[in-house]
Amino acid sequence: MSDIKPDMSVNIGGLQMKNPVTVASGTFGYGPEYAELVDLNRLGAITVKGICAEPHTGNQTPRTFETRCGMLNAIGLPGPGAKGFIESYGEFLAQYDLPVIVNVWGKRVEEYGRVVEMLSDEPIVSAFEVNVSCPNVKEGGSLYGTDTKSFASVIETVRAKTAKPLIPKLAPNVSDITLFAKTAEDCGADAISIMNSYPAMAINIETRKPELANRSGGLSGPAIKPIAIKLVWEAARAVSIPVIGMGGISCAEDAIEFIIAGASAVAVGTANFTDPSTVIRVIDGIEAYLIRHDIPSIGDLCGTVL
Amino acid sequence: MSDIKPDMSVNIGGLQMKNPVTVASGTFGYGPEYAELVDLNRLGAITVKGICAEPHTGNQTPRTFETRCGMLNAIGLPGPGAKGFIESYGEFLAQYDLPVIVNVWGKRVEEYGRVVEMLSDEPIVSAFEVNVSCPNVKEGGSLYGTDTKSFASVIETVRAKTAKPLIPKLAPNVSDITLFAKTAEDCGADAISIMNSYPAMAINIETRKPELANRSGGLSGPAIKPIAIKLVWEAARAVSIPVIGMGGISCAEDAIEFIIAGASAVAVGTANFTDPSTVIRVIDGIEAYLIRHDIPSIGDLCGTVL
Amino acid sequence: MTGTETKSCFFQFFLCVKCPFVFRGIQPLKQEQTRILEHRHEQADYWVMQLSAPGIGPEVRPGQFIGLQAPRLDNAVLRRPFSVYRADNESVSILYKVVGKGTAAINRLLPGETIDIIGPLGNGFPEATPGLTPVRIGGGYGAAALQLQARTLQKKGTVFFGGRTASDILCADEFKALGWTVEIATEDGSVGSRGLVTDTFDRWLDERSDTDIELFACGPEGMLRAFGDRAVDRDFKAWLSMDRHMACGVGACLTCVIKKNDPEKGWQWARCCKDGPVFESREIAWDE
Amino acid sequence: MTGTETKSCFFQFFLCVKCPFVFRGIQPLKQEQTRILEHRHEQADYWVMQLSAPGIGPEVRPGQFIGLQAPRLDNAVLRRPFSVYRADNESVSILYKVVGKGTAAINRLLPGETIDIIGPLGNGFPEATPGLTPVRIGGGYGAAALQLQARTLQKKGTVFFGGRTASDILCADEFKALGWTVEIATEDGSVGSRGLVTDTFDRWLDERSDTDIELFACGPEGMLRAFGDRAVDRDFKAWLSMDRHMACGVGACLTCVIKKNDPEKGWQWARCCKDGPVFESREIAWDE
Ligand SMILES: Cc1cc2nc3c(=O)[nH]c(=O)nc-3n(C[C@H](O)[C@H](O)[C@H](O)COP(=O)(O)OP(=O)(O)OC[C@H]3O[C@@H](n4cnc5c(N)ncnc54)[C@H](O)[C@@H]3O)c2cc1C
Ligand SMILES: Cc1cc2nc3c(=O)[nH]c(=O)nc-3n(C[C@H](O)[C@H](O)[C@H](O)COP(=O)(O)OP(=O)(O)OC[C@H]3O[C@@H](n4cnc5c(N)ncnc54)[C@H](O)[C@@H]3O)c2cc1C
Ligand SMILES: Cc1cc2nc3c(=O)[nH]c(=O)nc-3n(C[C@H](O)[C@H](O)[C@H](O)COP(=O)(O)O)c2cc1C
Ligand SMILES: Cc1cc2nc3c(=O)[nH]c(=O)nc-3n(C[C@H](O)[C@H](O)[C@H](O)COP(=O)(O)O)c2cc1C
Ligand code: FES
Ligand code: FES
Repeated sequence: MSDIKPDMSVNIGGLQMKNPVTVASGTFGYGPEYAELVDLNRLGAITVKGICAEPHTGNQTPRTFETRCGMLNAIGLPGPGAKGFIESYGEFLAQYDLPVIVNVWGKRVEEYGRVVEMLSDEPIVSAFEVNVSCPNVKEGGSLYGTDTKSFASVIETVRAKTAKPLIPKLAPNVSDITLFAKTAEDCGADAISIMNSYPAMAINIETRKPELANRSGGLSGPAIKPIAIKLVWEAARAVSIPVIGMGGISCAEDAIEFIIAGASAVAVGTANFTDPSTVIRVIDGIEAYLIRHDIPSIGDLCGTVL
Repeated sequence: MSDIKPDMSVNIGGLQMKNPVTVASGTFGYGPEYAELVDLNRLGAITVKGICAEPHTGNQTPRTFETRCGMLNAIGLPGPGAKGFIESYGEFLAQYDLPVIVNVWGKRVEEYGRVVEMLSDEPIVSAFEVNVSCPNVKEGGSLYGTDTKSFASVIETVRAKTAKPLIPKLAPNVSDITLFAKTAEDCGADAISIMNSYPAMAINIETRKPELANRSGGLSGPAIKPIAIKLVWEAARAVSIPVIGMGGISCAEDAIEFIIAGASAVAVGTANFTDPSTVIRVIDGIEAYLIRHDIPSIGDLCGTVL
Repeated sequence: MTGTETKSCFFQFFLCVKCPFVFRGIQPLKQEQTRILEHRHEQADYWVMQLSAPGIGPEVRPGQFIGLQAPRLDNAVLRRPFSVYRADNESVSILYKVVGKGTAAINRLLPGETIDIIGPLGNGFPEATPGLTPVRIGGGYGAAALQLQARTLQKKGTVFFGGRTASDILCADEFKALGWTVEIATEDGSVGSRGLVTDTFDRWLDERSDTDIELFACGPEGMLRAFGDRAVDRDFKAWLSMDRHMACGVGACLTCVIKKNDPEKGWQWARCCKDGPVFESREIAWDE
Repeated sequence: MTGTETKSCFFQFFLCVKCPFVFRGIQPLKQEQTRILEHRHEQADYWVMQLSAPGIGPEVRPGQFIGLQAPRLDNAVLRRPFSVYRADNESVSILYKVVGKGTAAINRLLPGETIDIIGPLGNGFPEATPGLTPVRIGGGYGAAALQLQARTLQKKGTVFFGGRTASDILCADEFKALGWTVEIATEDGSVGSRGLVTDTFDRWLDERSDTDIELFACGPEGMLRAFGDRAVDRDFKAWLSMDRHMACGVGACLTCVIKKNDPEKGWQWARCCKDGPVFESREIAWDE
């Protein structure tokens, strides 16, 4: 065991983070929501709820449903739009020592380009996570994430609009994740993030109605962690850009498992709802693990699975 | 509430079952293993562990690992081969009033043909479930399940070898399950079963070794149920052949959810390990539900999601 | 939101942005490890649980709620929201009904065991308007939030309870002890008058010379809506505490949204957990 | 398998086919809802739990185990295997160590609560051979199965316990009470002689004029293997109770397989749960 503090900082394709832990888009709002419970200055970065160019209302309710060791969501990407986001949250977020990863989406390829264009010059925006994998909007979303051609056209379009770090968020429901990881790399992405929630469904057997107004939704939480670990492991070996891993992380041990599998950084999602202190416990727990195992820097742990 | 017993019988593409409940291949052995705990005559059918033409040793250990609300397995399809199966279990199974669904697999297309050919005339064999989706054997398995051309060639090959009900078991890790469901129907399959365990992985963070000798395995159990429900729902609407639904069923309510989603029959897998009485509770619970809701026959419930 | 307006915005998202405590005054949200001090049966499926909570207890305003993590329920990922039934400098209590797996797990806990809670959540009820006659409408566990609010008032009023049967009527004695008039209606007539609480209320209102009343209600949505309609028809204010499925409880996930009337767009979403759970009846765009 | 051979087969799969009870005699497997009769601390992380089990208790043979479903652990799908430590007409007991989430959940249970078990599982130890001196080797919870077996014997023998430290040595007093000679070795010397139990055993064996002994062992794999090697070298029989991760416990899932020597193929798999857990040392094809 060493006395020196390990180096927790990571650089995710140009995005400098003081530690490898962010929050998963859509589970932490835009910043203020958890600010009274979580010291935002401790986070490696914040990833905000998905934003598209214009304001969007999202799906009808019910929007979430708890399953065994997981939950379904079909929020449907409501949001204030690019302009509304900056107006409403820009000043708030600027108060913190906190890189902001903006999760963006669009209904058509051009809309992806538009939202990135609108936000690229905003000083508060540190990086873009490109959501091509939302299972809950009929338009685009899921197609862009499961067809390499459409996927490439989205990434190329947004790449042309910004020099900031670009992080496509891959869809999990594909037979071969490495194809999408490589396509992202080839189209100039700086990193990739894996995974979005998995297309899923629950039906109330008394009413025979789906539990979500949108009928189906995305499964997240501890239930899916072993799926996410496998995807991260495969993708990380296929490309040389860094991977942000997520899916069911609820403690430091889970995060470390992702890092050993090949993730350079991780995101805490559903577990914020279970326990808002998760993200801080994950940061502290990773550091304690590095100290206990005499690992000088988090980078030395990444991808070390035997 | 009605006094008459509801009709629980189903016909799965020619396979007549007295109730819609079978067990998932690989979780119930070949029959004798649970025979002291479960009255085999109560089951709608038994689905035995995957068999290929020749004896096979399977993977090294550890072969399973428990995850949150689920488990990983990478058994690797060990088995006695077609001849060994009949020699060892034929007489035992013949004692019961129990249709036998034989789960078959091969490393190459011809091997699928061979095992079906070897078993097709055996009176004990009632139907074939064709496993094109085992995540745990390097050869074939996963490719046949995720590529419609290879998938079609397997189904056509086995179709030519038998007139008995043929039930391809689809892989879950595809972007569009309906393509595979339709291909199965087009190639003459009598039914389909959904889903096999989902490719997944777990890593021990102290040893940095994968928890399974095979590195990755298949995720099963309650964790995956919402994924399975969605796949069954989509596939059942796309084809007119019946669907056997499975994935995380651990009580009658789970089974009823699958049936409402579109499954004509269901299989209990991992839950046999949790509680060997599950399959009997599921049968009794479905019947009680039909009585409570005054539904004369199980077929009237199938696919009734609103 | 409950009455205060800053500027119109998309989803009321940035109301709390410049100063996160604008609606909370000085009371920030806290996460607290509490110990069960008391856990007792109230009636039928209803139980009362008191938790040590020196951090949260003193900050609670009536109508606020807490997000409780059901211990031992290892397959649950979501907290359960419960209105605060009692609060003091050292503790908070909830009055809850066992309805599913989370409340069943909570029900198995014994004094001395620990529970993780976050709170106080939501805006709670607005200050009662001086000069108006306080009226309270409660159904089921809705009584919990109402009686906490009644305790803070000097003025006494009338509380109407409605339910299917006697065991759905809670806190009647507590209101009586506070000096309130209690009117009860049950569908099966097992306690109070037989019929709907709206009928009892309508008769009561018809007998009054004025409608200088202010109504606070907490109960099933059908009941809230019926009273909301009366508030519009008869021209008084009705503050309704709305119940929505929640995931985060703090405004982050957009699960619990409710349609609010909007002059421009017809309606817009508000978050029940953060912008509510209490809304004035006119704010709510009821579903068709 | 333990000694009896019917015909050679793939994986020994169909041994029990024609008559499922061939190895069990008249004792079928049962699933039983048991009640905790007693739950007491033994030492360090070890606990003893007695369960009402009139169905399973009378059927148990030493060396068999039960599959226990940890109640309240709602995210677990697998039962946990435990050797039977005591059995009578009304109950079975286990002696267990808290090592992870399942055993921690079991540990929180109180007398009166119910547990679902299946059993008896596995073949247990074979009958002791008359004329041979009984020797028992135990490490950690391995002592549980051994002492149950010792209770069934008229003949007294010598038991060797090994472990890292004093708290790993269990059941020594029980063996003494049965009239056995007890030899203890701990790595830290906190009880018995300091060092490895194999050394103590080797010294003991060297002092004997003959090797007319029969050895039954239950403990960590390294220990079992060391004694298995000695059995081959010094030409006596050693029945080793093997520990493997298990899922079904009944032979259905093929999780728990272990390599057995096979004259034709070099080795073949046997299922630790159904064909074992006890194997004679010569049957086992140890990994390189
Ligand atoms: C602001 C607010 C305050 C509340 N205050 C109280 C209170 O003081 N006392 C009390 O007993 N209950 C209160 N509830 C309801 C309580 O949160 C639910 O009864 C509880 O979450 C159910 O959990 P469960 O796991 O037992 O039920 P589940 O097994 O999850 O579901 C059982 C049933 O409860 C319904 N349900 C599940 N979650 C909710 C939810 N968030 N809101 C309403 N119904 C739900 C389900 O639709 C289902 O019919 C309040 C809810 C809200 C939103
Ligand atoms: C035939 C047999 C008899 C046994 N008899 C006893 C007994 O009498 N007393 C006793 O205390 N224990 C006994 N065990 C071991 C016991 O089953 C495990 O300690 C228990 O399953 C661990 O559960 P857990 O959830 O607490 O651990 P987990 O959280 O699952 O894991 C904690 C640690 O235990 C290990 N472990 C998990 N499952 C097993 C397993 N099946 N076998 C061995 N190690 C495992 C893991 O690798 C890990 O290191 C026996 C095991 C077998 C196979
Ligand atoms: C309520 C909710 C809302 C989400 N919204 C978004 C979103 O707007 N954009 C996005 O890319 N992912 C979204 N996700 C997916 C998460 O960012 C994350 O990829 C997924 O939940 C898996 O991580 P977890 O298991 O830790 O939650 C959302 C997830 C949840 C549960
Ligand atoms: C231990 C184990 C072994 C399995 N073996 C097979 C197999 O041989 N052939 C097959 O098609 N599926 C096999 N499966 C998959 C199951 O049949 C089933 O599709 C899957 O487990 C999902 O159902 P469940 O969640 O109810 O377990 C196996 C699953 C488990 C857990
Ligand atoms: S519950 Fe998450 S926004 Fe209200
Ligand atoms: S644990 Fe299933 S075969 Fe042994």
